Amino acid sequence: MLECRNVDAGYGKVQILHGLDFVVPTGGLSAILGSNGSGKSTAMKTVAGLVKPTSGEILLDGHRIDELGAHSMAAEGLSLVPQGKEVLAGLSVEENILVGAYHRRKDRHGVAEDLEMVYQEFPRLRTRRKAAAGLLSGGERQMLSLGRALMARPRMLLLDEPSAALAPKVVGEISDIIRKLRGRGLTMLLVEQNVSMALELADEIHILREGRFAYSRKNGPDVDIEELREFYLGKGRS
Amino acid sequence: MRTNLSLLLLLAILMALVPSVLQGGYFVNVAIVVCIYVVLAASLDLVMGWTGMYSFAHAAFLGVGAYTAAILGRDLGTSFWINLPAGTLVAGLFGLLLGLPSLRAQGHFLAIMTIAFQTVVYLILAQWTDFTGGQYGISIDPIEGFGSLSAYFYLVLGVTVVALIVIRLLTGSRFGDALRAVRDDETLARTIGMNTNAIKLIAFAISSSLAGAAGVLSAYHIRGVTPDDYTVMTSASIVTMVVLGGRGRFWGPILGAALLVLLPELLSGLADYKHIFFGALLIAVIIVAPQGLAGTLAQRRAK
Amino acid sequence: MALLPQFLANGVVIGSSYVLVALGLTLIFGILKIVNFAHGEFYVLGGYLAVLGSQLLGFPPLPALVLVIVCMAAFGWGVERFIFLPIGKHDPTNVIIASFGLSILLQNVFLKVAGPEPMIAKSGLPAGAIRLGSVFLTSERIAIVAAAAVTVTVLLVVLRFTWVGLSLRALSENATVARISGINVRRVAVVTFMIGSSLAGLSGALMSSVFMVQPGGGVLVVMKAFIVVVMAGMGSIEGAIVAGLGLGVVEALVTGYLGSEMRDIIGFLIVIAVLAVRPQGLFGLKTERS
Amino acid sequence: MATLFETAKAVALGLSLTALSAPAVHAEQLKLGVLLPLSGSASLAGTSIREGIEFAIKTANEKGGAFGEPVKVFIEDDEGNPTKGVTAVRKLVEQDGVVAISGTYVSAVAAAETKVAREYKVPMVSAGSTSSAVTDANTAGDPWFFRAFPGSVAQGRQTAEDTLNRLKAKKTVVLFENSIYGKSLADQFKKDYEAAGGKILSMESYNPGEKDFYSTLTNVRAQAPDAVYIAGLMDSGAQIIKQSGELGIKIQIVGSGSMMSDKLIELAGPASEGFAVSSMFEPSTPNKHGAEFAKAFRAAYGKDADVYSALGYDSMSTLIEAARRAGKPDGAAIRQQLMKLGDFPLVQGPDGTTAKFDEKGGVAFTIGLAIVRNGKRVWMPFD
Repeated sequence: MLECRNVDAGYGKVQILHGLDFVVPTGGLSAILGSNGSGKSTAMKTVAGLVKPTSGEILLDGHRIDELGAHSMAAEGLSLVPQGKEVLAGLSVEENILVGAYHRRKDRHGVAEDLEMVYQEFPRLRTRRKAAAGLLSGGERQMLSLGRALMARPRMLLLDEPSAALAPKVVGEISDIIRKLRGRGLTMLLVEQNVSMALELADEIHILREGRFAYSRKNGPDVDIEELREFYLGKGRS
Repeated sequence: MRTNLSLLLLLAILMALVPSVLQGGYFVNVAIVVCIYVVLAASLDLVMGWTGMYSFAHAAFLGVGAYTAAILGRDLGTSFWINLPAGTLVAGLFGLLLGLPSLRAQGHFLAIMTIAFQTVVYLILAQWTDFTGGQYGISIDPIEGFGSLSAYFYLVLGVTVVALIVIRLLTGSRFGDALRAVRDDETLARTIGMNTNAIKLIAFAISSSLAGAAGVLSAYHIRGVTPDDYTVMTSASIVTMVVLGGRGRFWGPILGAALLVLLPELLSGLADYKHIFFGALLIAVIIVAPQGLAGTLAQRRAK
Repeated sequence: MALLPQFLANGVVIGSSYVLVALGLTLIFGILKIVNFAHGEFYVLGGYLAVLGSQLLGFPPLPALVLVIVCMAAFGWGVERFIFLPIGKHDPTNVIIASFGLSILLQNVFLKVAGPEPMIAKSGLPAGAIRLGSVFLTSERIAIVAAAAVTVTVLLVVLRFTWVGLSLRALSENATVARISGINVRRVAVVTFMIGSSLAGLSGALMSSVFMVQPGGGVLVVMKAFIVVVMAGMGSIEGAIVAGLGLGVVEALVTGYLGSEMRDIIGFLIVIAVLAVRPQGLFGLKTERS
Repeated sequence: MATLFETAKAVALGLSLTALSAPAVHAEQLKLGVLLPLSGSASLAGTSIREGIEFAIKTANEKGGAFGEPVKVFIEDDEGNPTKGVTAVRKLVEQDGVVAISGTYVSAVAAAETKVAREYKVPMVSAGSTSSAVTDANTAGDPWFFRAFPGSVAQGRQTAEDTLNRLKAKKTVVLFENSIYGKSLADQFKKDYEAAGGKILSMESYNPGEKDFYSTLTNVRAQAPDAVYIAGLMDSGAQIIKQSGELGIKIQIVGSGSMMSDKLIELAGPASEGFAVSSMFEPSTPNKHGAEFAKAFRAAYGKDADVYSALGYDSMSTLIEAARRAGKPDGAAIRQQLMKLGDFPLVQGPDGTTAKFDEKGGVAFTIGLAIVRNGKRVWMPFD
């Protein structure tokens, strides 16, 4: 479904990503692991259209999306779920959810239906729908971001460190939700620092180091966790 | 750093030749105004460029310095040599006063507070007639021994060079590092144990005291003070000089001040259209050289 | 105390004019983070367009206002496209300096084209004093209060209950979230600027029949509008209403009871005091910054 | 935008001036400087004064200029700012080689400029600055700054007497612009009005550019004076008159010298009825020389001359006349002749007014009273 072909990207003159190359098949869940500064959040921004690749191509279902710009991605069926702190703090919870449906605002009926669906999925958001999003807890904000992304009726979700700065119990809840959404056929790309979460959810695991994939392998019982940790920490061979 | 200072001295020597090479008071007069604005812009840059705080109140300190000199001269009959340090000191104290809100407000909010401060100072100068002379202002006698324009120019040039050396030494020292630390990440600066409040206050105090010195110089230049020289428009022009020249760089504000004083003189041939042209030029330079002229030049050289 | 009702009425009228002028400024300020120093000249341009429409072309009041709004929207588009877009996000002070340049440019273009003498627009409203008890007003002054109320209501409804409003507010909160939600930030910026300059022009047009239009008339206006916007909290419409009316009433009372010398001093001292206590403004949300 | 046309005309006039003075660079050519605020808030006055000055040059050059050459003029915009003004004086004298200056309008700026001009031995003739403080700073018998019309002392005194005696107002409220111009007139008015037995109920200042006077006027109404005296510029004056009408204040309003114009009547509307100004010039002046000027000005510019154009005209013509009499382009010589110009007629003042400068550089003549009647300016003759 999503294909990155030899993508370079960076900010200004600083190149961060070097020849990123991977595929996420329809219905699949790929994880990109990496420590701070490895370039994983740049990778996510590049796929989401927030950063323009300097070379290479990004394709969704076979056609190029790397020149569209971030605001067109929702209409393409690609929704980014940013880290929990990225909410519209001064707007109400409901407005935060609704804004996700911006590109299909003419479909009044469908939007109302989806809003109800999100509230059923996340009952806690319903109870706080009038509150300013800035007042929510970290877990609630993460759910809010997920809810907003779902309002776009995406075919694919880009999850940017959903476990960041959350308590272990909340991380478990988020994992459950991700699993459930996957069950409905959503394709996903997950960027994480949390290795065990990635191992638990992903079909395929990539480890990013200094802007290059140092490790790419199918996830399964035969993955050597020790080896993986070594790559993650930068000791392994590439 | 050494090249900067030797370049400065070279420039000062070149400037010192102005009266003898370019015969006539007009050029000397323009050179004096350039010097005064160089001190103003360079001192504002301590706060704006180095510490990252907006201030639209620099002309208020210019005024405080000028009025201190004028009032002391009128009431106590003190000479320039007492009035210059006094004006510097009093302006510095006012700077501490304005520094206080900067401990809380930031960005646009600080900018508005400084505009408010500037306006209050202006209104006091204009309306406290018994003390400031109100709209009539106060007249000032020439300095003994510096009655001629070129003699006064050498005095102004001397003060300017001293002020610039002070600024250069400060920004090149550990204090300069502290200013930059506050600008780049105040929270971080605080976590590593810097007293950011004290740093900001000192920056404001030094910056405004230098503006006060410039005020004394300008008062003796015009031979008097009237409130309309110290409005928010003057402040905005000084900010423009700093931004146009390039913030946080030694040569930036100097370049900006020289350019903005000289430009209207060069443009006077355009007569009625000079302000329209000036406004358009300002916009164009900001678009073409967003980091200021000095910043853009440095970048070109780095390429 | 017998004069109090008149002072209050004066304060409400002037305060409403502050609110009107501040609306456009606070939108552009709050959503695009652009400090438009030339807002006062936009206001003056609106006044001149009203004179053009009502005097020279002989339009009735409403078509003249439509002319002002259309022209100002187009003007705002041009300014955004050719000045603020090229400057981009480099630095807020650059934006201030550029708009300062624009302000000088416009003032002197006005001086050149329209001349230094003041002009006055025809409102088409009945002239002469209206007496309400001990309070004297004119229909034009009452129209300012009404226009401010209508404009504020329309603006609040648009912002709260429409998709355009949601997109504007989303952008003012977080550009990244707005973009990934499918909002075209470029288009919103243009729309915001067009609305903001129309509002400036509209207030200038309305005020041009009560006060006069002069090339330098925008300087004091923009100062007052900035005070209102900052006291209110960036982008807060509700705050602008409170701060604008509050400033107008305080000024009227100070002028009435202490004399007009004290008015501006006290106005600015209040600004300093408010910001010293609440640096984010009266209605500004103190949100965390990452 | 009628002014577009006027601007075009002024430009055309300016061009013809330049064309006339094309055969430039001659040692004996008379070069004069003009300093005026042509941008900024004082440009309203500056632009009008410039028209009078340019008309004086045109008239002089049509009559052969000076020393057999057309008079050449250099105009600098001092923006109403002392720092700019001081630089501009040096530029005029050194770069352009002017030997005398007509300027400037803002009194504080004129004071700063004349200090410098004097060092160059360049005399200045006020182009509208009213404050007597500037001429008072002259050494008696040795003036370098001249004013071809009565300063704030005489203007304030005349207005005080007229308000009390001719307009029969015993109690007056004073509103003045917070500038040297407004304050010097207001202070003088108070002094003479009280000395003559009138009562000042209150003095209140306003900032230049102020637009809303409702609260101030509400207080004025409560004090129930016989008259309000406004010392300020035309734009604020028009606002005050208009708003007084809206507040139902029906009392005599008296303005300062520069306020009377058709524009004011247009801006203030019906409320301007009865508005009075102690004026030094009106197009309907009984001064024969002045009436000729008014007629010629109207023919050239297509509009009536006002106080500003009249004083600009007088300022420049006295300078040119003094230079002609001096016989050479020399500042000190021109100044000597200025001091002996007692027979040279002025367009301002009553018939027979001449440029008889006193030892402080001022001129004294009786100031008349102009009143708005039926929407027209009516001239109450000098008495």
